[in-house]
Amino acid sequence: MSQVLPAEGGLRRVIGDGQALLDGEVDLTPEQHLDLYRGLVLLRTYDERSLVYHRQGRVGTYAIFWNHEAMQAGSAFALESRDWIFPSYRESAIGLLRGMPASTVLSWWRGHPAGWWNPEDYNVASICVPIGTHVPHAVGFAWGSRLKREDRVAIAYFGDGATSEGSFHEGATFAGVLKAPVILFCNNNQWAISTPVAAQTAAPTLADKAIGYGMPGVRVDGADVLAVYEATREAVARARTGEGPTFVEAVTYRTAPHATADDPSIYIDEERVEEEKENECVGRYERYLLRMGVLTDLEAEEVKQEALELMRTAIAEAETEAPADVSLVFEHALADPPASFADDLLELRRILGG
Amino acid sequence: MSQVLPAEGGLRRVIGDGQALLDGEVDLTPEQHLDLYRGLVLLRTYDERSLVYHRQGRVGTYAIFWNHEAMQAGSAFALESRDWIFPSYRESAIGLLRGMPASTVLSWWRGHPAGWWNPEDYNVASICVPIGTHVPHAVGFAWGSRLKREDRVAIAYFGDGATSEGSFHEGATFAGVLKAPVILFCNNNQWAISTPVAAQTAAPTLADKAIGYGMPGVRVDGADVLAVYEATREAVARARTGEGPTFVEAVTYRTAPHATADDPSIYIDEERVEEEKENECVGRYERYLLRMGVLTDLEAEEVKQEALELMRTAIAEAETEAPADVSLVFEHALADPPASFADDLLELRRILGG
Amino acid sequence: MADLLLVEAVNDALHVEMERDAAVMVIGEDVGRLGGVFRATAGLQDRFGADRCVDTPLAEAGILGAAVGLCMAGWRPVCEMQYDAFSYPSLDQLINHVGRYRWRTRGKMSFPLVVRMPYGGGVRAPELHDDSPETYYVHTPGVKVAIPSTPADAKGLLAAAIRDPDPVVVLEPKLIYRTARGDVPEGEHVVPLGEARVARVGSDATLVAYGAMVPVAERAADALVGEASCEVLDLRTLKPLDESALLASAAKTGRVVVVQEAPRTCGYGAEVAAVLAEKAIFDLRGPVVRVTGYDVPYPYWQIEDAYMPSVERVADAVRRLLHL
Amino acid sequence: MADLLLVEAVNDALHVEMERDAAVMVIGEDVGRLGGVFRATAGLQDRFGADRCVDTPLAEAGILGAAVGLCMAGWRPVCEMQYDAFSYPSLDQLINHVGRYRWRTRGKMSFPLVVRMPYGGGVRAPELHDDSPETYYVHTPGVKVAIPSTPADAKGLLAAAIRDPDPVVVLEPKLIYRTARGDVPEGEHVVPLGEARVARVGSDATLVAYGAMVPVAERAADALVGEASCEVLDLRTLKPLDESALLASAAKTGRVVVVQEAPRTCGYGAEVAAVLAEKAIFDLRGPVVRVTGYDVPYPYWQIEDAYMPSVERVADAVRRLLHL
Ligand SMILES: Cc1ncc(C[n+]2csc(CCOP(=O)(O)OP(=O)(O)O)c2C)c(N)n1
Ligand SMILES: Cc1ncc(C[n+]2csc(CCOP(=O)(O)OP(=O)(O)O)c2C)c(N)n1
Ligand SMILES: [Mg+2]
Ligand SMILES: [Mg+2]
Repeated sequence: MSQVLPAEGGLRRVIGDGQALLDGEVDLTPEQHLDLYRGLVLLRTYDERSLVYHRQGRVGTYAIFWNHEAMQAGSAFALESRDWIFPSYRESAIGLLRGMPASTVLSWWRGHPAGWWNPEDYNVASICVPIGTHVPHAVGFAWGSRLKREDRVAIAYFGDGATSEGSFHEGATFAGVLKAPVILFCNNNQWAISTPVAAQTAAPTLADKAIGYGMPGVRVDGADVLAVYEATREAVARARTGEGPTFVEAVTYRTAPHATADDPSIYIDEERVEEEKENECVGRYERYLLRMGVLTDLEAEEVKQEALELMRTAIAEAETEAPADVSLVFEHALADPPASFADDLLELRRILGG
Repeated sequence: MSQVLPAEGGLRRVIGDGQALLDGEVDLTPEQHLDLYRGLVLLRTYDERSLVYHRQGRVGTYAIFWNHEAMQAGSAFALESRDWIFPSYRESAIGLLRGMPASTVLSWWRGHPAGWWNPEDYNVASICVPIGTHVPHAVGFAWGSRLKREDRVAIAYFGDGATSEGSFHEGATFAGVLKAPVILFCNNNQWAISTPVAAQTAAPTLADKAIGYGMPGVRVDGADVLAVYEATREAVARARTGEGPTFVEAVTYRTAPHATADDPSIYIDEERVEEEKENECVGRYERYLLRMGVLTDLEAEEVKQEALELMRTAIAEAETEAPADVSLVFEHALADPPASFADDLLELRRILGG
Repeated sequence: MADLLLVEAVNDALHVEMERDAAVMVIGEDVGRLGGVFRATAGLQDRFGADRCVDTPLAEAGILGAAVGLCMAGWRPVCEMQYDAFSYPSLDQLINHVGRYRWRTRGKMSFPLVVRMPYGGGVRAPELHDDSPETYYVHTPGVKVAIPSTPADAKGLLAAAIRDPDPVVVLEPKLIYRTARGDVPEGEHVVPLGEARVARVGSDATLVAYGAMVPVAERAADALVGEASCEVLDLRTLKPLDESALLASAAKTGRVVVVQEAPRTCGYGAEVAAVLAEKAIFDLRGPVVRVTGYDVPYPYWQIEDAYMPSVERVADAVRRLLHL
Repeated sequence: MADLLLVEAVNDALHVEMERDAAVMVIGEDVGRLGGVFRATAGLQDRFGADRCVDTPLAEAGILGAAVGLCMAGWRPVCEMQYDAFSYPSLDQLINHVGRYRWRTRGKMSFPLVVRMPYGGGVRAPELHDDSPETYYVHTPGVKVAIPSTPADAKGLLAAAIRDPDPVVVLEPKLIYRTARGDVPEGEHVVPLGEARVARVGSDATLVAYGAMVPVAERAADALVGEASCEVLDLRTLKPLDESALLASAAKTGRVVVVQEAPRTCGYGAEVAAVLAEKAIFDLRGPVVRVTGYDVPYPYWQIEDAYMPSVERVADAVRRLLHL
């Protein structure tokens, strides 16, 4: 039996603070809890190592997702592996939860073709860079799957800023009308680069947008992995039973720069950042599991070491990828490329060779 | 003192049916009522004559607005002449309420350059053909006026279908955030060509979309010119006092084809059409005014004859416009056209002349 | 063989292809119950059901974006854009996703979608029902572009587009939807993408055209009989261009006039001229002349004929070329 | 004179023009508090207030659509699109409204807006931060397009764009934002639209380029010293094209190589080649060679240098031309 609690600002919450704020619970076995914890730690480790690698010049520009892990791992945990994930750049490493090698994601950020995967291998679509434009993809996929009587749900991840884009609106409109089995998962980290959510929309909350698409909107504490899991689980259940889409607004606060190139000191509230860091999502879940007796300090340490080891191997793998051949410039754009591509490549090789 | 009554489906209503359904009232003098009535009849006459002219081959494709007159005249009546109107093709003749010659609008539908006006002459923007794309224009105008401390409100007219477009969404989002003094006036005639509003959105009502933009949404009986007036008046008052935008959903039912080229018999509910025709907006207001003793049958007849006369003159004027010269192909695109345009024109004249 | 109008041939292609392949579906504004504002999709919903011929919300980026997802779910969506100028809200999806998604999957996933729309001017319509947007499509990597000028090609190119593993944009010349009439093979009929058609053989000059400009070029060739023998090359596919057909004709005649309705600058005629300037320069006996729409907003319809390339303008260009 | 980086020159132009004309305002994503992701608008909000340098919602069609309305209210909005490929959602507003609205008012109202954005590749960025979208803009009637290649021109062309009564799109080569450095006149500085710049005088071949390809052409010219004397023509404005400068140089050298980062088909190089094929055919001693990006999605950044026109490719094209 699950026990979801209301939190400040009407956000759903499960995890307490071990003191006055009581813990709720969700219907997960200890093994499932540990699985979820492992996912959370894996993402955290990916993110922290990536930042180090970036500083070392081993990966390029990188979009940090520190303290977004609970939103990603919690929601993905509510899916079956046959369900499809449509990530934005903020969820670049979400494929790790589906068995994608970390070296693949590292390669993406390294600008190496090994970073581009076949979505069908993991049921994870390509990383979407232009804001909000993958929302209609997820909706079309979910709709198309239902038309084929295939029991597959789709989830699209996007930020608070994305809700201003026309493509979000059109995708959500389609989802509502077509009753597509899709979850529109909004990571409301309250910033779109330097633009605060208050300058993004006058809507009281982002979840209030849901009614305009004829779907329920729920708000959840985005740093509470269990509350995220629980809200997504409900949404998935609705989707599977043909009740259509759900808009999930997971609220957190961006504690890191937008991406490695960004300097938030110009615009962000540093005190608030410090507060949020105190209460960051991995530690919060870890302390919960410790309180529940599901996890020991030793196990936690083991999980972290495993993840670190995985990242060490991954970066080594990514770095030993053979350099991409220039022929790749001409490959994969078309199933049946025109003859001119071969000519162009020949010419290019002649010139580069000479 | 106004008395606005709730109507079926929560629509605001003022005009009764002279029987069980009681009349409300709005704060207008008899002269104002007559003015409003004249506007209504003018639009009706424009529309009915246009259809005839179309059948006679004197105007081209034409978007009929029969039974939409109350929405247009009622809302425009709540504006000052300094306020700007941003019409869609459905409001092509709304400039008539601002003193625009009917021949201008007829010329537009005749594809003659005389149909293109200077918006500043009437504070009526150009007719917008691509759905929903003028919503950001109205918002930008309203915002820009406020920044210049000019007391000008803008109103954008669009249909139920338009609310699905990204440009509507982005415009509305801007309006909310910028607290632009704008009225987003939705003519919900329940059809976008052959697509019923139920296939357009899963939102319970279109007005429910308003909260997603942080603005109030009101629903009003679109065939009740006084209810439309009253709702718009309130919205205008909010706009003027800096409270920002309002979404007005005026509900009616399209009783005519989408445009002259359309055959709705394939898709529409003919019975419902007949019902709506019974209760069409001009007759409804006329009977109200007769009941109130503000109008006599004779006066009504006079108003109609005047409008007919105006249309007779207008079509004659439009038809005696000198044929457009081909030089107009090259004019007005740029303030400072490139030399090549003159060469192109010269060549064209040579060829056409020969 | 059936004697069909161009728009009927489009409708026929959709029927045949949907019958042949249960993965083909049609989506767009008013394509279902109404059968499209030009009736191009008439009968499909009755025949194949409302799940395979779908009236969508009024949202072009939504239509094309959903089509990307439909491809990922195994469908082959044929998207109708109601008119040329109303396809622009979908350009973002086209450029940033449709043309790149196969590449993004390193060739592992296909996006066999079609975008089809009535395009072009001359139809006495209100503003923005007249655009020739082919440049926006042709310039975009990862998508192919076809434009038929005859009923048989309208059927055959659309069928090829539907069967193609890659995204194809098919622009249908609405001006001749109901004036171009001709024999159309019954049942399955495919015109391979990338093959131009010599619409008329000639030796003095080549008129390169596509869509509604093909009949204009043909009539210009008629008008020039006695003065010049004109070859008319109907490109049929703009991307990939049938370069060998173009170069062969240019080599033969040495004089080329390209006709296009779209505004001149960076129009498709520029591409044709550039290919010739790069690969046929020593064959050319004179300039490559472009007869095009002008670099202005498409005009008021009472004077639209002055904007559209006319038989007279094309013939004049040929005469100028001959007398150089 | 001040010694500035190209992006600093942009910033300088905005300061000077906003100071000069109180109707100029800047709108876009992150342009205010942050000063833009490239710092091109840094300092403007502090100097001119949050009403004249506005952080908008994340919605490009909204930005450009609102700008149309702002013009109607008497403003001269300068819209920043954060990156090239993120400008595509605004193409609909650009094509259907920005380029047509003056015409629609029969020339009575002006739409003096500017769209500026960092564009182009070579910057080792994630996908879709590398596009060269000039064709989409150049082909659209009613808008002008400028692309600077030096700090002085970045300031002067932007100033001209802001003062122009018509809409102007200014594409700023982000690759050289912080590598192109040079003297920039202080205070008001205007480089008229429509005038090309001979970046280097030569006699054997003309290299036509713009934006970040100008330094590439210049380095190719350097590499060819002794083999060929190359003229480098920096177009600066793509629309309107400075045709007389182009034709004069082609007449002089008889050999033209056009360089463009964008995909080849219907790229701006095609327009240059078409103008030459039409108006300079008898001056040309050989083919017009296009050195361009390829007709593929912009590649993974580890191999992007193979996609971008390089000094070697440009030099090779000149050598081929000379030995024909
Ligand atoms: C269409 C588009 N416009 C602009 C950008 C540039 N950009 C990248 S991230 C970003 C902010 C996104 O904010 P939000 O949606 O809240 O997501 P978050 O980054 O906070 O996860 C912007 C403007 C883009 N990628 N795509
Ligand atoms: C962007 C765009 N897409 C498609 C069209 C074609 N079209 C013209 S009217 C119309 C239906 C509009 O319905 P609605 O918004 O309800 O307005 P109404 O016509 O009912 O007043 C459509 C699809 C268009 N004009 N613009
Ligand atoms: Mg955010
Ligand atoms: Mg409607």
